[in-house]
Amino acid sequence: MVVLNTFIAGSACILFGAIASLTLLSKARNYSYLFSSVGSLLFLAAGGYLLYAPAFAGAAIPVTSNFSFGFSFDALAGFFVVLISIVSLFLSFYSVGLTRGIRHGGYLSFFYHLLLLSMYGVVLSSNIVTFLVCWETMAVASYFLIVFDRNAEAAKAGLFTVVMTHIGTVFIIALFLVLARFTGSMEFSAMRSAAASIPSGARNLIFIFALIGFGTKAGIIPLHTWIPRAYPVAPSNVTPLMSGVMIKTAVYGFLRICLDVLGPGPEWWGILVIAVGAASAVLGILYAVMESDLKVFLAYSSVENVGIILMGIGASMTFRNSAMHPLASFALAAALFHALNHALFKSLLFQGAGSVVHAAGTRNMEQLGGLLKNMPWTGALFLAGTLAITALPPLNGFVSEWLTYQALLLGFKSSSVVVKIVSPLGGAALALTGAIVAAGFVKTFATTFLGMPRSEHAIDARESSPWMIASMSLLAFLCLIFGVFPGIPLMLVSPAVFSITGSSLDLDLHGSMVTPQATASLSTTALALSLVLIALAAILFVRLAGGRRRTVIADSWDCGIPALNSHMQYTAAAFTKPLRIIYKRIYLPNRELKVSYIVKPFFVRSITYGGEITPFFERYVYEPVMRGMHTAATKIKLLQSGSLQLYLGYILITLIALLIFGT
Amino acid sequence: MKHWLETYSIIDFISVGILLTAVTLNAFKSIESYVKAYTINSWLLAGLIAVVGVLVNESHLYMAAVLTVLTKGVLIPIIIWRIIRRMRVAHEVTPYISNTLSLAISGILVAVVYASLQGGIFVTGFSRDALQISIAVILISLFIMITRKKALTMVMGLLFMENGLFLAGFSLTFGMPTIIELGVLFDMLMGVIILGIFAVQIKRVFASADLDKLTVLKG
Amino acid sequence: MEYLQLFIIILFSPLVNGVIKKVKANMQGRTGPGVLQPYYDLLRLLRKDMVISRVTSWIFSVTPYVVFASVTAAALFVPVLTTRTAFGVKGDVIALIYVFALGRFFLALAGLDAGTAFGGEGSSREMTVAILVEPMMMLALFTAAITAGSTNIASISGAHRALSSPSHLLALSALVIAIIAETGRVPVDNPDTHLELTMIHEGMILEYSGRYLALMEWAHYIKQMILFTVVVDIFVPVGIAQTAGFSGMTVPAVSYAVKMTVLAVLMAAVESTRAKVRFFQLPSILGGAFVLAFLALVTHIMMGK
Amino acid sequence: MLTVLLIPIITAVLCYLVKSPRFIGYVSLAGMSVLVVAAARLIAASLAAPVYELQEALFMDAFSAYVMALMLFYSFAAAVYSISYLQHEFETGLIDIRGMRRYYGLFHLFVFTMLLVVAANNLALMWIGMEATTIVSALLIGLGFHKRPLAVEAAWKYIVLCTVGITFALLGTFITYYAASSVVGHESALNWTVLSGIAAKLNPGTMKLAFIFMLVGYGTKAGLAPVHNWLPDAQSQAPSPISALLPGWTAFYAIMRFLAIVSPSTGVSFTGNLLVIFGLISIGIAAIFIVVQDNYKRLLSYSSVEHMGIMALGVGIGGPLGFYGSLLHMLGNTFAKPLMFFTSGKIQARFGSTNIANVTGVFSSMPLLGAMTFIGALALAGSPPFNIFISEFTILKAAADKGMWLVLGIFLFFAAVVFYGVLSGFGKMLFGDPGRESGAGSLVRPRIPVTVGTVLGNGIMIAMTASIVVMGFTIPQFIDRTIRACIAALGAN
Repeated sequence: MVVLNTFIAGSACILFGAIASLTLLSKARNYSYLFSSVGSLLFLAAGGYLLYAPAFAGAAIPVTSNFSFGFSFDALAGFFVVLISIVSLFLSFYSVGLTRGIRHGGYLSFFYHLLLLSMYGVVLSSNIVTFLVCWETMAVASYFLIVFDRNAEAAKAGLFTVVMTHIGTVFIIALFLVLARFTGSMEFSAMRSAAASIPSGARNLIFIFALIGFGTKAGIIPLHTWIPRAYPVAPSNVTPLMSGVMIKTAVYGFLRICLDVLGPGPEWWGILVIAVGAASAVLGILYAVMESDLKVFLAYSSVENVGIILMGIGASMTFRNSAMHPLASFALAAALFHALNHALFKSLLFQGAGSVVHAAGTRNMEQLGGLLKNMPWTGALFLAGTLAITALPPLNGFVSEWLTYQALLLGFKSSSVVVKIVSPLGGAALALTGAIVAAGFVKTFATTFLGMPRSEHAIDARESSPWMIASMSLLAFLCLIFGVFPGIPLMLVSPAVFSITGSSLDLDLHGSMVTPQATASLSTTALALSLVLIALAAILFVRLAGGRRRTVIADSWDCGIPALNSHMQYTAAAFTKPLRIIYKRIYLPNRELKVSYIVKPFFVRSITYGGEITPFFERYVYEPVMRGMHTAATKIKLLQSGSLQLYLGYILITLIALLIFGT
Repeated sequence: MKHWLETYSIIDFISVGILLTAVTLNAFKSIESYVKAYTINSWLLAGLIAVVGVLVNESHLYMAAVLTVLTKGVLIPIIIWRIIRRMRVAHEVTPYISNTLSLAISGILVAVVYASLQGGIFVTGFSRDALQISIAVILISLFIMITRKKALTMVMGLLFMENGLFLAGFSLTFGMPTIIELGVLFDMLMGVIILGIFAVQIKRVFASADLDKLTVLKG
Repeated sequence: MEYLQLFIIILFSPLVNGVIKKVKANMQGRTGPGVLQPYYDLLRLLRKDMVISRVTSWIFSVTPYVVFASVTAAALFVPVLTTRTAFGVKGDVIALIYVFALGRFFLALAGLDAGTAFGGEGSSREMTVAILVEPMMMLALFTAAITAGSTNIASISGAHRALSSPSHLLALSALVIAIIAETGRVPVDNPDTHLELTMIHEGMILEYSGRYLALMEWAHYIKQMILFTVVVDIFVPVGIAQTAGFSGMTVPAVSYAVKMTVLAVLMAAVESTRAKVRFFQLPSILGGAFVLAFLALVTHIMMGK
Repeated sequence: MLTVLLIPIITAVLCYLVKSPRFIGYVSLAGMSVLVVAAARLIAASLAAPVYELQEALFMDAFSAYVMALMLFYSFAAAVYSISYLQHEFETGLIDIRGMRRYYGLFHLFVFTMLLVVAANNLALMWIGMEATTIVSALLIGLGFHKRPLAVEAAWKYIVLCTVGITFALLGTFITYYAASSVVGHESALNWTVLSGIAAKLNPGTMKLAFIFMLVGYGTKAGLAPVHNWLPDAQSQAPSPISALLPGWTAFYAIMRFLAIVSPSTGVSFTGNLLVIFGLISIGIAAIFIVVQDNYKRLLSYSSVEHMGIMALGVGIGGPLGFYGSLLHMLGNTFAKPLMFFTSGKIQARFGSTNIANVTGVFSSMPLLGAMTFIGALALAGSPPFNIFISEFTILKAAADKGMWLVLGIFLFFAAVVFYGVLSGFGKMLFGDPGRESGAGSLVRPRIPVTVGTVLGNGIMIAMTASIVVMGFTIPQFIDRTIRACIAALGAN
């Protein structure tokens, strides 16, 4: 079994990396990441092979006589292995550059490797115990990584994250147990064959629990609250892994349980998933756009992208319910493709953001600006990521979002009126999302990289190391390739889709993509080519028609006030002010204006403006629950009042109760 | 003699006596009267053991009776007296609730025990009520411990509980193998001594024998 | 013929704008410049020197080309006279909107690149308007697409002839409002003003001059014409040819010219009879349009056509 | 078996005779090592076949062997850890040589009493051992009265509550004896070996009564809520090595033994339901107190209550899977809980406080200790990939297989609450800014002199941590076999 051995060799490489991170000289610890790059390469090769090889299971390693660890290898797992590997491959280069000379670098590298290995474990596990162990290892490793910066904010964020995701895990455990009870097995493969025997109530319960459990990890609204806390404080070489890959393992889990094991479900499953996806996409990006923290912004944007992925999955579920399998395959392909794309461009963006934070020492965009001059490469590559995530043609994000639109639109083929109305509305939500994403990324890129530097931080920033630029360049290159030649990524997607729906992906790729039943066609290759040619033609035309002309470099137009400075620039907060006003029902903004006068009311000394939006779910859902819990617990604490007599009383009462009810 | 004992169900009489001495604790106000009641209670218990010995004709029970008298009837009361003197405590036992209520609840406890042990339990031996009475004694002693403030009343309550326990042990099963009985007795003696030591320590460390002060550890 | 469609749009788009301006002037009782004035303007700008702010980066210089290329590329898959498209470029309404978004994205970046408040203001408002318009436009187009069973513009125009149902009327109304907003016309934006506090599109291109400005303006004309074309393609596809080649193009050409003129007059009428509204009243207008589009969809599904 | 029981007594005497504060710890360790070696053979023998001694007064089968092995493990670990712990106490003047002699003497007596409990065949003998553990450990808790008044309070509550509890257990024993003697006569009617043979013939009504008293009695000693109240006080005030030995497995061992005798006559559902109820109450109460706990030692002891509850729950759910889970849980706790008390002892020594708010940044100032503490905390919180998760999952699976969804839901809910509570407590201590909030002196790494004692102490802690991690992935074959042998011995197949 060459494949199996490749997997083992890959895992061994990553393990070596973990060991090396603790044993290498502290100056050379950043090179321990190279182990993970070799490991990722091996995993990439083996994962790619899995896509086109028959599924097989590895040997089970007994934990106790009741459970065993086991790994199984099929196309769905293969796809996610490839997804993880691509990101981690490049990320390991990035990490080499980023973590040079960093304090506690060994610790960082160790848990990085552990996180990576556990993610591979999750997607390859063949039974529920293995899955849970890998799943929680992943959570624990990410906890250690989040608290890497030794400060109270990180500690809080770490705790919040690990608790939130653990609550999700509790739901996963519950659904696994229900599954195991009714199928009589703990192996996913056996569960799949026995899935028909599960009563419908239990099926619904499993579905809901899966949505909550995996949704917590994926960050669907309103279970997303940990994401904007955890990502910003995690080290910059970890955030890409968490955002690009870790939340995809949640998507994997959901697919494995709800689509693979359970199979087709009632209509409302798909509709609910579309609705949840749409809500996550719109609200996620609405919250993102208000952020002036570079990493928090990207974190919320992950929430949004998970929403888009879920919309595709939901569409696939509705099609499967009405036995329209080719359409189900198509919608699922859109979702998986978007998952892959998101992994690419989001890790590119987080790497770029990491480089900026590394160079400038602040995450606050309001203190950045003009970085494109100091960090030309990082800036250009960040722009590439920005274009991809904004789904602008001809990059990869556009293709997968286009497919998602088509998948949603194909909902009109459904026989159900609800699906017919919900699907196009999902499409409208996607359009809304796309427009807000554009606004958000214009704001972020422009505030960070364009205009004048807003603080010393931005003035002093310097270009990142070649390792980091190399990693980002490769990712940006892939974003472009996957967009211009979508046939390549779809080759990775289609076997995974087939393994779930059992119906091959009906997507004509000759010359242009044609959706099932020829409802639409798109050729990004030709589009890209024509964009380039037209631009060239325009340059040529302008030269010919205008002749050679002078270009004068001067100050920006300043309305006659001399010395335009960086304080007069449009800020990120100002940029999104219209949205804050338009969507005030959602943001519930608080506005604070302090004016101090020299001579009231004519001469103003200073104006301080503070505006913040209300984090709705935290304020009105999480905090009351937590407060209630603490209040109740504090009241119950009186039971242990310190009085020995009271304790003796408990014994007496217990005994009497047992005597009365027990005998 | 055996016949006489059986005819007049002397065991029942003695066990009811034990119950009554336990119930009277509810009415007593001073720690000295507790010790006195305990002494009577222990002698009654020893008597009961002796009676059982006669009935089943087991010689080791006589020894058990003698041991009981020696430890519970003589040794422990002496130890307690000494502790009382060393601690120089106020003699009131300062209950949390009034004596009347205390008595009433004790009555309820006895009723609960009788009610819950009605069905299902097949009682043989010389007394139909020995088990019920012993459980009642144990619960009443526990109740005394709960409602009195002083450290020493705790010790007294525990001692009464043990007597109730022995009542059950001897009236139901006519005692255990001697070595076991010795072990149990020894253990209990040790326990009481150590409790006494702690009671003295509490008085010394907290400058009070009231258990109200011992509520620092909580939550 | 299909190869020529691109050039029809590129070449005639300034003319459409000229017509609108002329009609508007007439309606307002002015003589106004000639319909060819936009061509003169472009030519004049191309021949001027440029002044570029020292704050700007390469984004500023790239943007005019990106904007021009993106809108022009869209012209490749929009049927003008015939439903055949050139060079194998395939795209649909969704691609169209996203290709436009590419241009808008760079435009907004360029607006912020010079570090002035006006550019930022323009970018901010432009993106906000896009947020309000895009879902509504998408929903309106979906209604048409569902009727035709396709999102390809050519298929939609091939599938049905003229306004055939109430849902289409609703969708059309929504789409017209969307186009007013997209092309930056009253009541959403005023293309003729440079008053700081009200401008949107002009704010973003405030720093541009010379050939860059020429490209920007031209791109804007092209975008406007493409949007007009899409409307007539989808809702009044009368006279459009289904074949390639030059034979039989007279009818399509004439009908197209008529349709363009009518739309231009309509635009001018709207602009002349409406006042520009306050920016924060836009959500209610565009929200109303969204409701129209939604009604269109529901009507379509409920009525089955 | 008698030799094994004698060794700790001899060690206790030897320790009491040693006058040097430097060597006394090693004498104790030597005695402990001899004990472990001697007991290892006994344990191996009893795993193969039941061993009897002293006219069947002493008896060991697989289950006793298993529990004895676990007890020896944590006692050994505590003996090792005590060396450095007491050295530190001695150097800081918290204890004198008299106190040390008393400590080690009592420590080994404590070990003896624990071993007596598992080696006894006779119920009453076992009870004697149990009462003796209470007395000895109360003295260990209250050691050094003058300097620690709170220890007196804790010891007092401990001894009163446990004595009361254990009195009920004796009543239960009497009732059992009564029920058995009516079947087999008075001879040897108190021996496990006899009782388990006639278990099905006993009067169910009587046995129900016996079980109730037994459960309340030994439940008090084991720390099952709602009669657990002594445990947080005692464990937070006792010296750390002693906290690690409390409440130990003695009482739970007794409950398991009784279960095997009672359930054949009363039916599994009676005993099972009672244990499930006790288990759930324990888990729930512990979870609530963990969430609002501001003292980390108390937090740990509530975690003990929780884990006792989980074990009771597993046994209550029953079936081979439930028993397996509980027994495995016992093993997991044998490593995790003492480890946590050891590390928190070190943290306490360093920060001089058991208040969570006064401790911060442990991970930065003491990385190794921080790592071990956190692994222990995660294990106690029931998180994979650590050993306790495996056993908890086994119990959950047992519940699911029996369709006990309500039980499952309550357990999962409170387990999540516990997870939150434990991690929020220890997260605050371990991570975050070192030094800034913890007052003077903590920024500087304390100069702890490296002695043999500290090396040994750290060594045993590392070994325990390693076991926690390794057994999160695989349980060694022999342990698996042993547990299954235990299940067979308890008749739960």
